[in-house]
Amino acid sequence: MTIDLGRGLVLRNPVMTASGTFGYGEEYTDFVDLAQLGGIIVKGTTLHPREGNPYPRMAETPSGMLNCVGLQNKGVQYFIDTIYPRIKDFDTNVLLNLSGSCLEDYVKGAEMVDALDKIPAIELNVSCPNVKQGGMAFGVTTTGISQVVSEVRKVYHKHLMVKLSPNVTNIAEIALAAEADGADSVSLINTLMGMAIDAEQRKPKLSVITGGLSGACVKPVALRMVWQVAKAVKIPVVGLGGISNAIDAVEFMLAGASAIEIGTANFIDPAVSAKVVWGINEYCERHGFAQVAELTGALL
Amino acid sequence: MTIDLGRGLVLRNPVMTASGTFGYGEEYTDFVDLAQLGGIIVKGTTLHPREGNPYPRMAETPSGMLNCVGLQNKGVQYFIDTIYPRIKDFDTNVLLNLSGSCLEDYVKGAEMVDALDKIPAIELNVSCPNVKQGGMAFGVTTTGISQVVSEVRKVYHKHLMVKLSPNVTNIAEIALAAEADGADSVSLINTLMGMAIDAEQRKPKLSVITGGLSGACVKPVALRMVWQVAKAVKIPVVGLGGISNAIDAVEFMLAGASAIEIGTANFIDPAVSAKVVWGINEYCERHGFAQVAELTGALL
Amino acid sequence: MKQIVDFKLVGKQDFGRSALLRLHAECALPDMAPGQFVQVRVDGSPSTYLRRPISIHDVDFQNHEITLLVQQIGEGTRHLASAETGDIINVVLPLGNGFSMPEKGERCLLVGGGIGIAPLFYFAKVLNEKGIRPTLLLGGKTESDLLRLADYQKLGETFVTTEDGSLGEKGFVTMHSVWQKQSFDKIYVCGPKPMMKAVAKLASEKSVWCEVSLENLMACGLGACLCCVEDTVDGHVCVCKEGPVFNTRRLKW
Amino acid sequence: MKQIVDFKLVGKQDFGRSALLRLHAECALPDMAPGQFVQVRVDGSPSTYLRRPISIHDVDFQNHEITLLVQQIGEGTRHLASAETGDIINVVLPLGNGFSMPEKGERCLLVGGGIGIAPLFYFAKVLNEKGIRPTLLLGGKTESDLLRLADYQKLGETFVTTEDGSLGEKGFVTMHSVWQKQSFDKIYVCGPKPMMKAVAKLASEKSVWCEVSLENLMACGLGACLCCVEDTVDGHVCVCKEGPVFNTRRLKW
Ligand SMILES: Cc1cc2nc3c(=O)[nH]c(=O)nc-3n(C[C@H](O)[C@H](O)[C@H](O)COP(=O)(O)OP(=O)(O)OC[C@H]3O[C@@H](n4cnc5c(N)ncnc54)[C@H](O)[C@@H]3O)c2cc1C
Ligand SMILES: Cc1cc2nc3c(=O)[nH]c(=O)nc-3n(C[C@H](O)[C@H](O)[C@H](O)COP(=O)(O)OP(=O)(O)OC[C@H]3O[C@@H](n4cnc5c(N)ncnc54)[C@H](O)[C@@H]3O)c2cc1C
Ligand SMILES: Cc1cc2nc3c(=O)[nH]c(=O)nc-3n(C[C@H](O)[C@H](O)[C@H](O)COP(=O)(O)O)c2cc1C
Ligand SMILES: Cc1cc2nc3c(=O)[nH]c(=O)nc-3n(C[C@H](O)[C@H](O)[C@H](O)COP(=O)(O)O)c2cc1C
Ligand code: FES
Ligand code: FES
Repeated sequence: MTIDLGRGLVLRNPVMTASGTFGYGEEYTDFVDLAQLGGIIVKGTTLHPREGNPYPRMAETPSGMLNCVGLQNKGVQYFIDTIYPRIKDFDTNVLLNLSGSCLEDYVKGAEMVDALDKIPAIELNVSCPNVKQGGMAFGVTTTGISQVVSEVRKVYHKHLMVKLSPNVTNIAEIALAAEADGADSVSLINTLMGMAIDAEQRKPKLSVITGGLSGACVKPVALRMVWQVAKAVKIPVVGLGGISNAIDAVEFMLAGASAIEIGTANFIDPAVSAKVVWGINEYCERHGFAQVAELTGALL
Repeated sequence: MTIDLGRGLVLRNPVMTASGTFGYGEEYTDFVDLAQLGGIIVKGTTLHPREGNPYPRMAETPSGMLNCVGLQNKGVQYFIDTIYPRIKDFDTNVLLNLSGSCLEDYVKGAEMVDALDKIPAIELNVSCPNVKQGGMAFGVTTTGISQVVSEVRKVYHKHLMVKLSPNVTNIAEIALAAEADGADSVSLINTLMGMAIDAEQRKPKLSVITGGLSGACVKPVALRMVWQVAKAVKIPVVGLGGISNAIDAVEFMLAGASAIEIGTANFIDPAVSAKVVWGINEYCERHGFAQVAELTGALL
Repeated sequence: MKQIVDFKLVGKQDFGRSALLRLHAECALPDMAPGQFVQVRVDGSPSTYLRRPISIHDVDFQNHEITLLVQQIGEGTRHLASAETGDIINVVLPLGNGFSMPEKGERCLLVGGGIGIAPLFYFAKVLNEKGIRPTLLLGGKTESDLLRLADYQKLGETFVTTEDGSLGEKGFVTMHSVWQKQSFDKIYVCGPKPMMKAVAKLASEKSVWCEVSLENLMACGLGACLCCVEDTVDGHVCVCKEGPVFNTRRLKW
Repeated sequence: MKQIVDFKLVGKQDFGRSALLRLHAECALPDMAPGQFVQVRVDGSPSTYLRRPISIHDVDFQNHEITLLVQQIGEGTRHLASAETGDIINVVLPLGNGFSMPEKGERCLLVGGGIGIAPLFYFAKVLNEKGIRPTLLLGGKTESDLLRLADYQKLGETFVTTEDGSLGEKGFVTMHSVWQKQSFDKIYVCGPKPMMKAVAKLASEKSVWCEVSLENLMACGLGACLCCVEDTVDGHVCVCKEGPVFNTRRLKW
């Protein structure tokens, strides 16, 4: 089932877990043997520690949820000192999701992560809708994305995956800019910006009013964007957004994804990621695909 | 419960039915007394007849559906000759949803509709994602929207409501452009562009691959956009997207909508529109609002 | 007049993959013609957001009952087939246009394939009431697909094909010997599209009038959304409103 | 070790707005401490997309059973409370950290408000097993809110307040006369946030050690999503992982 995403990032199978939904992997070891996964992408990390947004940070929506965690994390240095030693020997690819509020933070953070032997790739989060000076500013224009990708590229020598925002008019254009400026792959989608109101209280349900929508409800949008981006770029595309089972995962691969990530579904079934690995295998056998990689773009 | 949207468009109550989901109203008279509604917005109409896209045109999704009807309609002249006489005496506001593939078609269509006494308003559809040279091209840039709104404004003298596409980076910017160029109100959202794949057949579920997502699943995105636009513009905002009951409708009004439209929910409960009218009333009584219009923007 | 009715499930017969549901309403039912269908609300599950179109299998106006014959295809029909007596099932009905009524004396063949036999039951019953005894030709993959066969047989001479030969003649309905032995004035078909197309072709070769009942994917069921269209000589028309029954001459098959 | 377990509902007691659910598992249950909770999958309905956190009300390790006390608040708890014997209920457990165990001889007061009494039952039971007989102070709006009162009374001296005075002393738990008459070494509280804050304030005035069990909105329940945070002296911490039980000194109340 091996998937080679380029520049040294080789996955045992196409299934990874999405940043912000799988902690540092440790939270799920009772449910999933991490060695069965293609990779895990750890929490969104920023150069400096962040307390994130106030509570309440989530609201349930039809077939999905909103969150406004706001990148709570203890910063890159804490990650290196405290978390990295605990998780570096996981028998799977551990990717760091790197976020920032200014160009310098991205560059400095990427430089520090470059030195970590056991982190084969950064997923560059230029698409977080939940922080004011959040990366999303970079992720919604071609000039913004070019800037951050080209600067990070200069200091980061391993696999650079750029995570795209769906809150844009033309996502293929943004993906092309990332590709042109040195991304090794793109992952999409991050959350759709949404809002929820408690009509009885006449108040927004989230502390900062808007948040990011994820879960099954966003799947049709995510699938469309993966299809559009995969047609446009030559680098591998990692698909995510609402994947809840193996058939969903296969759909993303048929639409052009080389690998996939599972996010919110981990909350509903903490063992889902391993089940998706088995299910993709089963699908390949049933449909006569010798290699999982053959699924990519195999729409008839 | 009266709602005055300006330039002669006065609604008995804030509830309208969304274009493309309520036919010409006639399809629902067994279930709803149209006189109980603030208005109905009839099918997307274009200057020239359109056969629409091939079958299949719809796919169910988690808490929603995709459609790619593609503006099937018999053209403005047919509407004037055949349909208008049948529906002009409905005891409610009948709005025409006007679409086009080029500027001239919009202008010509609006001119013809201007002459129809009993049509108090056009909802200008610059946001249909399901036709190749569809209006969406106009709806996703400020220059596009300025062009079509200002040209139509020259020939159309009644209430001009502009229906916005959610498939954009910054919807407030588009709304501001529409306002600046003469829109009397904006309605949002049209469908989110999405896609569905049948993994077993390895084929897209829709004939033209992508389609428009609607239904409960899009509500969080729609609500956020209504909130953003209502903060930005001074003209009334008409909110829609996933409204399934009175509480949903109230949420849109609290977020800043002056009126609302009900779309896909009509398919699930053909009587839902009238129920929403009662439910909004009930909410107003329970919360001590003397006028429904007071709900608009009444977030605490 | 179309209505939204809360029915109570009062009787159920299981046939493995299919189930016969007898639904009772408090109030009198509106007129319903054979070939018309209903839209059933399944429940609030995310994958059954829309209603499901199901043919009217039988009606008992006196007792305010309709009967549906449902085959498990996906989540919605699975849910329906596993409803329990006493459950409330919300239904919009009646929808679409039924089969054209033949003239007295016309020889009618009703061809059903798989779950497509569902609307033919009520149709055959009404034909009998009108003094017309139809011939039935029912096909399935295997014996167990021929649901309620004894009941159909009461309504007219009934021929059967199965693909595996487990019952009746082996093969498809179009291969049945009745086509050689008898001739008909009107043919009515409901079943999988390839089967309907094959019968339509046969009918057209024999220059026999033929109606088919289509099962296009639907959202509203009311002619409002334009999702269920079939390509016809008049362009795209709504199967839910102008059909589901169409004369084959109108179709671009 | 955390597990995902399919339980079968084997016993149910209805208390109007609440229900007591007795759930049986095929396999032996993992260790569970009083104050820990479980995440229950409700069903595939769109408005119960996420699991629901529910306290462990009681455990019977020998018979592989847990008991949940569920109050109907919205769709999810309504669905749970209307589950029927034989239904399968999927549960992730055990989650979070329980109450700190007191030393022998310490005088413990367990304060519960509304459905917040749920975790105190298992806690009181374990305390009794350890030879500590706690005092219980349970509050409700009205008499019928005091569920299983006789069972609680068996586990320790039990005082009651109701807002309408229909049972015990009238008013809030913080107004009960026991506060004047007795003193305690440790206070444990679970209930609505305003009530917990009031008790915490009282405890702090009396300089008594106090733990509260929070019910922040949760998504994962595993410490992975950071949605359920409470503001503490150590910053935002996850209630599901570092709580739900917190010493009030740690909270920024
Ligand atoms: C007018 C009409 C009358 C019908 N009468 C009956 C009846 O009497 N009894 C009965 O059992 N069924 C009948 N059907 C078919 C029935 O509506 C579908 O089987 C049902 O909607 C499937 O829903 P589901 O949730 O079980 O499957 P889904 O999960 O919705 O679908 C499962 C799979 O089947 C495919 N599928 C579903 N419906 C159709 C369709 N109509 N055409 C082609 N592929 C489809 C889907 O694309 C999907 O791949 C009728 C359909 C129509 C339009
Ligand atoms: C650790 C923990 C233990 C719990 N133990 C129990 C228990 O033993 N028994 C029990 O009945 N309940 C318990 N709860 C509360 C229970 O989880 C909620 O009542 C339930 O999730 C509501 O789901 P619902 O679908 O019924 O309501 P929803 O439809 O989700 O919500 C209905 C309304 O209640 C509000 N609401 C829901 N949950 C909460 C909350 N936790 N805090 C504030 N407002 C809320 C919602 O915002 C909404 O306005 C516990 C919660 C936690 C976090
Ligand atoms: C609670 C939560 C926290 C998230 N945190 C991050 C994050 O830190 N960095 C990031 O790039 N994406 C984050 N995401 C987005 C997910 O990684 C993913 O892109 C999105 O949820 C869509 O996938 P899904 O529908 O499978 O969840 C978060 C999502 C959720 C639900
Ligand atoms: C089947 C279908 C057809 C539609 N046709 C039109 C149309 O012709 N013109 C238009 O402006 N919007 C059209 N829409 C979009 C709806 O009017 C509405 O903007 C959208 O569905 C979101 O609202 P909802 O979630 O309440 O359905 C259509 C939607 C559906 C589902
Ligand atoms: S299903 Fe909507 S028009 Fe036929
Ligand atoms: S609920 Fe996810 S961290 Fe607590």
